[in-house]
Amino acid sequence: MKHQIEAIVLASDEPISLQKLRDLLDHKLSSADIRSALTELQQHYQTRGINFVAVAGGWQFRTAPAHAALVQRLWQVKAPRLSRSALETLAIIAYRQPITRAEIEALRGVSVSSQMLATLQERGWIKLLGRKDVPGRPHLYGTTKQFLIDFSLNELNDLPDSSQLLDDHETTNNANITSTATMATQQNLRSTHGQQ
Amino acid sequence: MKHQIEAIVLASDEPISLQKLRDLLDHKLSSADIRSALTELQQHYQTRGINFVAVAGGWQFRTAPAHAALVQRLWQVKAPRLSRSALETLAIIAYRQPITRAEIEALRGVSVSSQMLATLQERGWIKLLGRKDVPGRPHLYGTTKQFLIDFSLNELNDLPDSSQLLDDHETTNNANITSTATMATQQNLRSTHGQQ
Amino acid sequence: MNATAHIPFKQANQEAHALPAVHLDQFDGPLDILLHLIRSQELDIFDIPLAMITQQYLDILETQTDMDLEDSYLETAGDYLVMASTLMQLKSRLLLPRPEMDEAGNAVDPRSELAAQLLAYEQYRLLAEGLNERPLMQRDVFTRCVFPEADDVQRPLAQADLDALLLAFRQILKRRSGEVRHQIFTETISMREQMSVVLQRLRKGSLQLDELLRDTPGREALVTTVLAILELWRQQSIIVLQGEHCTAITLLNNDGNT
Repeated sequence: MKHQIEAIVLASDEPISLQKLRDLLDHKLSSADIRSALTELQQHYQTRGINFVAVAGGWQFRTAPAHAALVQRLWQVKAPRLSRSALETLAIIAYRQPITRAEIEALRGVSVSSQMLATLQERGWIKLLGRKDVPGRPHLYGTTKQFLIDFSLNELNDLPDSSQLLDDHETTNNANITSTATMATQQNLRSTHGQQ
Repeated sequence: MKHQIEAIVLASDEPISLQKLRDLLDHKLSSADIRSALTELQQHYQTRGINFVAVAGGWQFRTAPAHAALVQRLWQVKAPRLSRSALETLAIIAYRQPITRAEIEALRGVSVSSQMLATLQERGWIKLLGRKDVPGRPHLYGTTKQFLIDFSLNELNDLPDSSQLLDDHETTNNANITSTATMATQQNLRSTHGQQ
Repeated sequence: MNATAHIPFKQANQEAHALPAVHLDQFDGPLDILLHLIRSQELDIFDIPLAMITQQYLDILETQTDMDLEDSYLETAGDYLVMASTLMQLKSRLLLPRPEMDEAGNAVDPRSELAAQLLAYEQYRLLAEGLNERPLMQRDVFTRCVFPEADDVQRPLAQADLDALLLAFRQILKRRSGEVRHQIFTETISMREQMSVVLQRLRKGSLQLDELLRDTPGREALVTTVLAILELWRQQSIIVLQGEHCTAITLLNNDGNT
């Protein structure tokens, strides 16, 4: 079971709680069993380069504090990439704003953690735009100016056309039309925009 | 040093190469030292829930394949299924790159849809390497680093050796031509890879 | 239904094997069928009994014609027919009174090319299976996907990657419309047609983009419609208005009155 926990904790995109572990693992396992496995893991990794630690109501692998400088150096050379789930969430917000969390979840087909939204907010890429006028008055999310700056976009309309779904070689015979059309669009968009 | 490596490998988004490790660690360490530490780590994690594996010319922590079902449950996703035709196309590209669509079709005996190539491209497994210098200047396809990462390959040469298999069956009068062609292919593979 | 029950065996010395009925969509192309026929009857690939194989191959194709044809078959029907004619051509070449010679004056078996092609194909089929058995990311193995923080490490800022963002969005769209996508692909919707549909609908007055796209089924139709709108816009047949960022987009006929 210790090994199962290791695998789950590594793959998870947020700290994983005892409750979640119980749900995923065999239900016959008692909380006490799981808890003692967690303690064992914590001890095992205590002396290693990666630690198995309890944070924010769950468990996570983290680099050992002793190697902080080293990790910092790695990240200076290459900034970390966004996780896939963060990218998906950000993409939905960018293309479909203003949008509520429930709507994001419906599109992604999986739940979106508060931590993920907080991370994107902390990163300065998304913000609250207000509340939607439906029961429960959920928050509406949208992207920020910082998002445009960091992704080198002049305006939201510069986001790559999601209808580029038709892949370049799929439409050889349409290619000319498409590219002219796209150019026309961008010009039109700009001029429409300039008039505001 | 083993622990420093653990920390770096966990922190890195991508498999991290021996060279990168050397750059980050103390420069006085010899490659041989690092290599033996890597081997030790690989052995240490072999029997655990997370493995320390060599992929795409670097090192990475991954969940052990034995726990795949469990992690899928965590992510609430069904395992992606690859169609046989997609796999065949991918295998042909992997072994015969750089290769044109017409050449793939000749080997498979069936037309290869643009949609299929687009899907493989979207998954990040294949890419355009340029154009072949023949009439029509068709696109040349090859596999990517992502392909190595996703299929747990350290390098293209880790693919089961096909040239041997082919030579066994091929008729004697073709043998010379075939082996020259295969050698050329493998050289191409290597050089293509070096450029990545 | 047994596809092979009525095969006329032209070569009396060929032992008849009862082949289990097969359906075309179990196969991945004509080479796949031929290999199946050869391997399941334990025939020598360098000495293929062409008359028998050709007949069996045609029988398999024939069993499909009455059925509700699969889309995938229609797309590749040509490939299957090409193979049928290749087989028949080989058969006739074998019947020539004088064997074909190469430059060195050796007899050439017209079937050797086919045999080589089949072997190469079989090889790749095996390699594809081998590939499928490898630990595949997101199926068999997973890596971490959050930054592993440590107490003393300042959280690094993630890098912005526009391509990755677009790819992520495409994948979501694909995930959502994956089911519809397949059906739509068989009938290619022409952009011209879609352009007149759009104009037709705008004749009754302005429409919002969402309204226009709402009842467009499937990804292909959606994309075609969007392309049609762009083309109409480029030709200045319609006017496209957007009040503010991210608000509704309105489409109007550009007939001079509006």
